[in-house]
Amino acid sequence: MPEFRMPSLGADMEAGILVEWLKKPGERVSRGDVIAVVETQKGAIEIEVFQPGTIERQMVQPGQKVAVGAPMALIRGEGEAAGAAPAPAAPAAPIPAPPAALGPAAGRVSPAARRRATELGLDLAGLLGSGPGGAVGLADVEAAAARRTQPAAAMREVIGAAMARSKREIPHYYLGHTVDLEPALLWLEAENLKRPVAERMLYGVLLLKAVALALHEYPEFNGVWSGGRFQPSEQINPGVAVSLRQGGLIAPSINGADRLTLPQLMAALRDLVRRARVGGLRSSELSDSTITVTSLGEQGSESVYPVIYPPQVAIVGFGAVATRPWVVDGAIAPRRVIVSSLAADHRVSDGHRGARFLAAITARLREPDRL
Amino acid sequence: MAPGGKTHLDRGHLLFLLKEMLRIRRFEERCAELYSAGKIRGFLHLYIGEEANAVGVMQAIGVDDAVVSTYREHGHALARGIAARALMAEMYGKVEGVSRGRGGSMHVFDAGARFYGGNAIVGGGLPLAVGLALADRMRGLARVTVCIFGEGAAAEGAFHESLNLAALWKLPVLFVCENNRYAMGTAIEREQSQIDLVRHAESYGIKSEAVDGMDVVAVEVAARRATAAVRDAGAPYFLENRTYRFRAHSMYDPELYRSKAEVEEWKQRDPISKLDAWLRDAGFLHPDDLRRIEDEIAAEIDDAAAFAEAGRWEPVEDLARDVVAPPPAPRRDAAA
Amino acid sequence: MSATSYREAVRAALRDALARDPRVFLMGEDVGRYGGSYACSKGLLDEFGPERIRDTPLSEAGFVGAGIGAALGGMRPIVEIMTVNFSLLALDQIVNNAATIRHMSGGQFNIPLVIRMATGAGRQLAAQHSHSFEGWYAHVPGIRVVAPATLDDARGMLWTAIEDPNPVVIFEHATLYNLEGDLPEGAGAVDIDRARVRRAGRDVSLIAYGGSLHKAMTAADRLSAEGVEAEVIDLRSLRPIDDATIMASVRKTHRAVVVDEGWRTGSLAAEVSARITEQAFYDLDAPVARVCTEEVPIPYPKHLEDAALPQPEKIVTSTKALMGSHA
Amino acid sequence: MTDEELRKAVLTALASVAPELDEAALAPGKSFRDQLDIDSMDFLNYVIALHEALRIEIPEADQRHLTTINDAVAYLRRRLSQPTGS
Repeated sequence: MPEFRMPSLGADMEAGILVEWLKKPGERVSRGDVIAVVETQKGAIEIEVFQPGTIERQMVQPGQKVAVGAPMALIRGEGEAAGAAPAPAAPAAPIPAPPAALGPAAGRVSPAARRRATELGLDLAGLLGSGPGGAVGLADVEAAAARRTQPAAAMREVIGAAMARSKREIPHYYLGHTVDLEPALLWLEAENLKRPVAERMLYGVLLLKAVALALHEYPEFNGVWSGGRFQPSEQINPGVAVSLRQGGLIAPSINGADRLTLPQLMAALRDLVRRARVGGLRSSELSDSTITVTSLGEQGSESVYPVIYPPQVAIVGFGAVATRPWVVDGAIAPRRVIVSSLAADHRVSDGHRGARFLAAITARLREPDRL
Repeated sequence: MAPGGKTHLDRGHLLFLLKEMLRIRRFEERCAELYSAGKIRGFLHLYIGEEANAVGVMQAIGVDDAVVSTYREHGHALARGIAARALMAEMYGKVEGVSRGRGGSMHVFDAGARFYGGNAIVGGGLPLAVGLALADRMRGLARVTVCIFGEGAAAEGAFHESLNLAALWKLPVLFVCENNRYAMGTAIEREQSQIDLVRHAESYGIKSEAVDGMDVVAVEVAARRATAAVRDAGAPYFLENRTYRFRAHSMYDPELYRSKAEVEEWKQRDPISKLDAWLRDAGFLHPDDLRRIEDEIAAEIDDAAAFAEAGRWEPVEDLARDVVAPPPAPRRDAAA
Repeated sequence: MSATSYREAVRAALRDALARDPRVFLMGEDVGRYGGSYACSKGLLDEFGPERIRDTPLSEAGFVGAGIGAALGGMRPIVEIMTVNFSLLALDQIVNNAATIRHMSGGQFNIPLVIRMATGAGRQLAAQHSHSFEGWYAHVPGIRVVAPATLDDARGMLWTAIEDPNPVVIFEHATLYNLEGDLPEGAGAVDIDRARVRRAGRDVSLIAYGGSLHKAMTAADRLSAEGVEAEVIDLRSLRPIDDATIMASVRKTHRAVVVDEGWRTGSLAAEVSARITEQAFYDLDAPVARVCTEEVPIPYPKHLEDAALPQPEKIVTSTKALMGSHA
Repeated sequence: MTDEELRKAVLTALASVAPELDEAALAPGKSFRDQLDIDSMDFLNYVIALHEALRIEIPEADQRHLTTINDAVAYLRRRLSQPTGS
């Protein structure tokens, strides 16, 4: 009988703490159903099941810390007989011990930490310990409390770990390209005039769509480095770097962005940004990205030199829209331009292909009505 | 009667000695009864048979002198003048006891009587006596410290250390070894290579003599001689009082270590019977006198028992009282 | 201020006490002609004479008991036992007499006696001359036990102890006699009740006394270099133990390492640790750690003796283990 | 609607994108885009929130009138006093 296992929700995730089950034993689940909520360093994340069937038995209880890959539930497939699992006494079976890999101190909390958590009304279940032997200590509680009001602290650790790994392992190369955005912006302004306020679009959507479409021609930038080799992705799932109000950033993906219309993409982006900022992202949205798009133009930076988010192999950046003298049809004219940039993994591609990929994005932006 | 000096064997004094010994005997007999009734608990070491020693020795010292005794000290305390009431209340463990009930039978202390225990570690009192005498010497006080212990103590290191110190420093200590022949259940022949204990003391250069501890007059005479010598020479003196206890080491023991015949033989030398007979023979004691003495003693002991019975128990809240004395005055803080 | 040593501070305290109170006298083995086994009383015989600087035979039970008797008799004796190792021969007098007489006499008699003794290991004196039995004495109600670890305390604790109506046992760690430093000209009596914060810190409380204090201070310096700020508490008084100072520190740092030259089992460190768990459990962020002497009679070779005793490195290691991933 | 009610509406719309907003610390005459680190997505959501709360259409060209509390109150007062264009 297939097991539902703790998914890996990020390259640096080792374990998660089950917050709650959203499906009960006996309930039918379809592929993509949210089955549980798991607390990670990034926050509470809904995790999906990819195995259609009926939940036969839950193997971990809320509050328990579960290592990535450890079984969490048994799911009886279609047509599979109930009770096929070799566990007739399952309901009476004791709660399985946490995986040994978590060490003897897993679940231990110092007295001071326990008291402080009570004072702060903090749930200890979600905490990872940094005290002696991995016990949860006062500092862990204080940090968690600070994260609650300022999630940046934990996220900073996660970002730091991922970026350090990226810089350590991925041989980056960088390219930049200035794009005449005037046609696209004019088209967008005209379009927005026709649209009620709730349906207006931001130019970022055009950029995102242009990247997604360009990837059709340059698949070596869309996929993940895994098992010592590049694994291209059929789906085009650009992750969108969203800065969080309290600091930090998260890059949830918009799956199949190349197949969405601009209004659909805008709606998806709005929804994603909102959920990223209030919490409530789905696990697949954090782990499915095949490339990342980042834009720092709002802050006025002209160009971005981004760092690839492993295990992806490329990231496209956009700077600020700036009005510059530009030669149009042999004459100098003021035009709104934007600098696009690419950081890509040299193990997978070369600058030559990278430059052509950027040029393809530029070409798409010249014809906004075809986006 | 004045301390030290000669013994005046007039009728009044002899009747007094008799009465003192009888007081101790009757007091302890009552103690045994009260112990059996559960009123007195803990260890109770009776002095019955040895009364001549306490009574005789106490005649030789004055109120300024000090007494350091052992856990078999009821006789010493009574003969020293500690009230039967306060002593009995101590046996009961009542607040009115001479040691506020904190000591019980084995730990009678009385500042007014300069009575320094009631020391229940065999040999433990000897160094204290040396120190008390040292203090007197350093303070220029012409006082004697009487240190009473049993022959069992003579096997302890503290005995030898103390005799050596007292002799070395010429301290005014009268060591009185009440040799009742048994260190608990071990006969002196089985625990001493030299059973003539006087010779131990003499080896330290201490003037020493043995005396019949079953004869109150002999003890008094010897004790007066000894204290006079201590005062004159400013040096210790050692008396070995050869005596016998008629009862068990503590309240009850099977007495496997000695024969009934031996006990009976010693009882023939009961110091009270002996003095009683002598006084009758001499025409000093009329049967009415003895009845009157017994009546007075019985009344005193009844009164003591009633007093103890009516006494108060220390409130448990005062448990930690008198563990340490409060410091004298606020101290300067080192950090200041 | 003037430069002096721990030994000289002890001597100054003795001289001061002898000069101030005619009831005070010093008694012990080789305190007079020899000048004291650790030379603390050197010169005092000439100054105060043989009555008040009194050499004794090797009779620990005898002269300690005599000290108790003299205290009962109105004097203020200072009894020097050469070392804690020999104090075992006087243990009966200290425990059964000095500690009990006030209580079992119903408060009638005080024993204003001071007993001084050298303690501790660290000088390759092997198993019979390297004991640390401070904890044994601190176990006993009815006596006070102090451990001067600094020049100030060596100078100032004695007079306060003499004024105290109770028996006070002063432990002088033998490795401290050569400790040098400055002492204010007017240095005098100090309290013998309270612990003292010798170094302030926020991350962990190192609780030590006597000779171990200096090891704890060294460890604190090393920890500081690694970013861990240790607070060092000098217990000073081993009975009574100043709970308030200890708990205030632990409530601040949330971690404690107790350093004690006694053996771990049944040690004074065990007592301090137990008090912390009794009184500050909910403030603890890590288990209380102890750095004690290994459970072995102290061996003669230096490397083995060093290995047996608490050392700054061991204190550092134990402390870092408590810090988890914060150190 | 009174100016105070309008001000409340603006702040409520703003709080929907910047929940940590501290009214006291906000300068009413200065652009809150910088003060609150509002990006274009936030701003769009803020405008949509105003639109939904007050049921008025806000042309894109008018969005520049909504970047300070004072401007926004003035703009909305104007807009609400006109007959709606829709």
